[in-house]
Amino acid sequence: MSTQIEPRKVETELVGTPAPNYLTNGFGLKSWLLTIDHKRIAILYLVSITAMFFLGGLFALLIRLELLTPQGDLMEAEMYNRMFTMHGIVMIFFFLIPSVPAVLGNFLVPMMIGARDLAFPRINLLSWYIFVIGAIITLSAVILGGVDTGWTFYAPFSTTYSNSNVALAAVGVFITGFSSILTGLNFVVTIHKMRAPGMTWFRLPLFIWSHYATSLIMILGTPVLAIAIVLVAMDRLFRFGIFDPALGGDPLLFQHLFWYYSHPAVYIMILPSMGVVSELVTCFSRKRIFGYTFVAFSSLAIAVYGFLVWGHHMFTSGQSIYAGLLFSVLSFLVAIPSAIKVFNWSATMYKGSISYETPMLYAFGFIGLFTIGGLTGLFLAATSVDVHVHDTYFVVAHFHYIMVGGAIMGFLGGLHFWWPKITGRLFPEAWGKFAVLMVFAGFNLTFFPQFVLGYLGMPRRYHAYPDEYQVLNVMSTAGASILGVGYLIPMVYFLWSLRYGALAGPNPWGAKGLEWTTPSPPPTENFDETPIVTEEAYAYSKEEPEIVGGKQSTRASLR
Amino acid sequence: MLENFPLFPTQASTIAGEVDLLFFFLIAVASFFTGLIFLMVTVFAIRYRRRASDEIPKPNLGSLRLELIWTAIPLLIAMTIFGWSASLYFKMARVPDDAMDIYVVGRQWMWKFQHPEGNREINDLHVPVGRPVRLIMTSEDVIHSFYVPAFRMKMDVLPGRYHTTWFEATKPGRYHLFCAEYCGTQHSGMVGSVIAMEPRDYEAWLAGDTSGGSMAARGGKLFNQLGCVTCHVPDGSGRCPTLVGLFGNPVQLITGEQVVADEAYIRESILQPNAKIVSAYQPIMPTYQGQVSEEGILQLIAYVKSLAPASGETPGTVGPAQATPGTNPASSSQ
Amino acid sequence: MSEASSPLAHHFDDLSQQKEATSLGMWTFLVTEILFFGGLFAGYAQYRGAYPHAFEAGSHHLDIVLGGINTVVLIASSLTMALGVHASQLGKRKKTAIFLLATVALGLVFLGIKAAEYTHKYHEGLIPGAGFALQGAERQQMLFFAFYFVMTGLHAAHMIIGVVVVTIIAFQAWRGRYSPAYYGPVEVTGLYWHFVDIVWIFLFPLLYLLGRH
Amino acid sequence: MSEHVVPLRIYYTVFAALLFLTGLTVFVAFFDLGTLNTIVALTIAVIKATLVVLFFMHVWYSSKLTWVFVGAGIFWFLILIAFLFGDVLTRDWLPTAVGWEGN
Repeated sequence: MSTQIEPRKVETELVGTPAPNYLTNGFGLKSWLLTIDHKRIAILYLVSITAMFFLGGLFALLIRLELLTPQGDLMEAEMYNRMFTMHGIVMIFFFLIPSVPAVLGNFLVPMMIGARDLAFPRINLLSWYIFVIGAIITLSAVILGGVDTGWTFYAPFSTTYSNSNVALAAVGVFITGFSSILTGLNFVVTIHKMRAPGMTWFRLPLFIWSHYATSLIMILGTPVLAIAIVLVAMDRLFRFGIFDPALGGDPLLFQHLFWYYSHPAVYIMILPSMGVVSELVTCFSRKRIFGYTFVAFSSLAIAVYGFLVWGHHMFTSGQSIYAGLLFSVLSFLVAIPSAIKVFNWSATMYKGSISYETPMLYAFGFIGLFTIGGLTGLFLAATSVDVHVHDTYFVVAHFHYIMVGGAIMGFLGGLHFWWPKITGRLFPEAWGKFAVLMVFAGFNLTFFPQFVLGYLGMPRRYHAYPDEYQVLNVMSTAGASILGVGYLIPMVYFLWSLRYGALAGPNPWGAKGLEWTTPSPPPTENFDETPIVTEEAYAYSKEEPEIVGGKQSTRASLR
Repeated sequence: MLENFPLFPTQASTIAGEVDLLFFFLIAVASFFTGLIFLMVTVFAIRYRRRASDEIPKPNLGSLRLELIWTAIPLLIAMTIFGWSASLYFKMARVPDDAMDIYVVGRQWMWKFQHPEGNREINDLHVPVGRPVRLIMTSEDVIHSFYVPAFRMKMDVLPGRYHTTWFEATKPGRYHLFCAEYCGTQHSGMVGSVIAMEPRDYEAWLAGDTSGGSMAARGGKLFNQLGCVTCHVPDGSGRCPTLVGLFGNPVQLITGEQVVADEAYIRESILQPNAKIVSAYQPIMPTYQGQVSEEGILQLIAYVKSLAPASGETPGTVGPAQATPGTNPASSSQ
Repeated sequence: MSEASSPLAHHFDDLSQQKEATSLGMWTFLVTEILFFGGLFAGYAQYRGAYPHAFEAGSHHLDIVLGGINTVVLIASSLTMALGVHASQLGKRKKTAIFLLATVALGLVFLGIKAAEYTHKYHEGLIPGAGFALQGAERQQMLFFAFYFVMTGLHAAHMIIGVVVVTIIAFQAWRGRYSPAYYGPVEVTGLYWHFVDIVWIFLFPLLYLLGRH
Repeated sequence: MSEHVVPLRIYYTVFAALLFLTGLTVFVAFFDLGTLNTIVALTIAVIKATLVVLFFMHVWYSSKLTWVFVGAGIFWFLILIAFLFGDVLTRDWLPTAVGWEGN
């Protein structure tokens, strides 16, 4: 199936003048803003989501500073409400959802499966432009006075009672949703139709499996959020009264439509990072993943089950008791695939040869913090405990453990792991390790006290609180400042490494995977000729695999 | 800052202890698995650290037995937690029948309470210890959420609907009342307290200020003021169905359906009269949307409740007595 | 999807891979459209179940004849689009363009009738919002009209996009851009058009045929 | 989708069937069948939609993958409907206290 492309002459690599690669293939603004090369689009995304991450982080720091004192005297209530709303919107829609898929996914999905580019390169660029337009519109809502409905836009507050620019923010989020849809569409078609010869489904790296599952969620979930946002905008701009209780409108309909997308959205945020961690754990243990098919199918299971559980966000909202119990039992089931993944990662390290480079430290951090995040999810799935802890800081701590402890740790681990491939430069290892420890310490100091605050009953989104909660809030704010600095350090040494970093060879970590067979940074069309895949993923050793834990796995052909 | 620094909420209601028990079980499960994973990762990371830079470990294959083990055990634990939490949840949802009613109206940034005896309070709610209290709650504008951490209970308060929840205080004292669903600028200001008192003190407090008479009395005044009495004549001779003995009993509609006349039915009939029309009657009732406040509707409902038939014979409105199988005779509201 | 010169895009191995990818891409997009409209249908179904009386009264205000004509117009446009794709498969350049232009014409007829209905509703004051004519107990019909305008409005928006795209494809077919080996864009536009027709196939009975007895 | 060229007569028969079904659904709407009206209207609409999908959109002749994609779209829509109505229809069922007989 692969036509022969005449092999390019590779000039001898003179020191200082790198072989022609995708970064040197055209300079100037036009070559970046009109590129259809998936690698350059990945870098465009990297720049834009980093900017959004630090903006969201700024809002977070302001919130934490406000909560230092019980009376909440740093800013007025309106300002605080706008702060946490924008923190939510910017962090979720403009950082967490695009981060791993749009940066690492865009860069690596074609390379890992041996393709020259995504199926629809121009739609890929369109997806970035839609992201930027959505960001501009949403941020213009901030400049014009902000939006104070929380990132959840609950009706009837968002439709009738809020007097902030909800419609503008709604349009911004609506547009950004399509950027995520188009990315998902691109990945699904690419993974189905453009795998290199020999790259069967069970030889795919687990990074690809997790991005395939993420793309399913992006495609099947995002449209329902889009329509929910359209209905809010209609209600607000034209008084259609769809969610107007006086007419008989049902605010719970909005919550159903909203959470139908927004719960699977948390799996959009965590699944790609799980893919990254699978790559990191296998590379730095120099071993094949333990139970490949189980880890691969658990990604799909999370994507599918993820759509059956959204009601656990509405246990106390007046949703029927019987529907609540149904969502509760399904929410317990959705925790099982995550548990399988964590156990398999740990088992991969068994009898491995583990090295502690920075990406692996991020993987350790991910496994630890994601486990705590996942297990506290069981508290929220149990209806009777959720009645007490719903909408309190217990929930805030839970989802930050998964988002910040899981998704961002995974993103940073992946960024460090593939940075040499993306830029051809190595980052300073010592600073990298220091940053991980700082992030880990700052994170735990910020969010663990919030579990205690939550069970004590401090509600979310409060800018003033009773005095007895102050000590825990002060600890959390202290942690937030350490976390903030911890995130700045990688930004600094990544930029530094662009100029002064050591030149990275094609495979600085000795990892397996088609992307490591190309020079770094890779040429524009990735491979001189389409690679033929003969072995399964992460085949670090050629010896016969021994059997672990007795009975031979039924999938003997797993080899 | 350090003198009042609790780490665990007080237990002041009957179900608080049971919820905390399930909470501790969950903490035990969570810390066990976190410890297990932490131990596994640390031990493997140290024991199998890379000794030589070109060291390639012997590969090992996945094992179905292990996979089944760490699927079945988490599943088993998850289902036990679910069973326990579901039974407790039913107990929280089922209102004991000897509960006393209190009507709650949430509006942007205050809680308004009405006791059937007539007492009206804002943000502070006096309740007796040792008696189940049923809260019938609605909102005048956006979604709020009635949350008392010490009682481990929380229920959202939706505009246009009645939500029912209950608690039974066990320890006298003053407990925080929060609004837990974001409701606008002063969301964090919409706080109050629930004051649990010994029954004797509660009775004394109750007798204190019944200025305007009981809710049913006020409802009766409103019933006349709004002109309802012209059609809803007690002996059924008016152009509209009589309301005597209506509450809690089934009503036959022109569509052939049958519904139970609970608070929600009465409220809907006041605000959207054409939604459910009683059989053998014309849809001539005007809407009172905007002419009567939420408190007014609650007072009218209390009045209708008080119109129980004097001798307890079958109620005036036509319609078979037993409830249709489909809809449970809903206790007091949706 | 490809440069003007050779139809094969640089990153595809051959034309059949490109064709399959294009079709799969459009089908994935149509899945997002199913769920986009699905959210609306779910809301409509809940409210109709809760307020059947108000929805039937609202439906009586709609003109069933115009709705019926529109349904027939759209089904006919689906036929002409299918024949257009058929013609492009056989490489008949002129026939493809003619059929596609027929589809565009029928689409414009549909939009014309829709515009007439909307202006009629405007004069009757049935546009939901501040100017909604019905008051008192009848006001609940505003929910029906809210869903009517959002659903048919969204459908009309998709029609407009469809008309524009089909016109472009018809023009390119006229210039001989497509051949039996490369007719992906024609077929993909056909898939989109048929989907928009299917949405109307569901909208017509759900909005126009309520309580007509 | 496929290289398969669909014979014209199939298009015309499907077109005729769609017109007939449209007429049928309008005709049936004028009879009072109670809740059956909605069911009949929806069944006819589903039949019409299936005809368009299978023949006009060539799904009948295309790969299993396309069937899976179409099926997934419909199934996820049904998930939304099922769980939404799972809540809406049972929202009024409260576990009544034992021995409830009016206030």
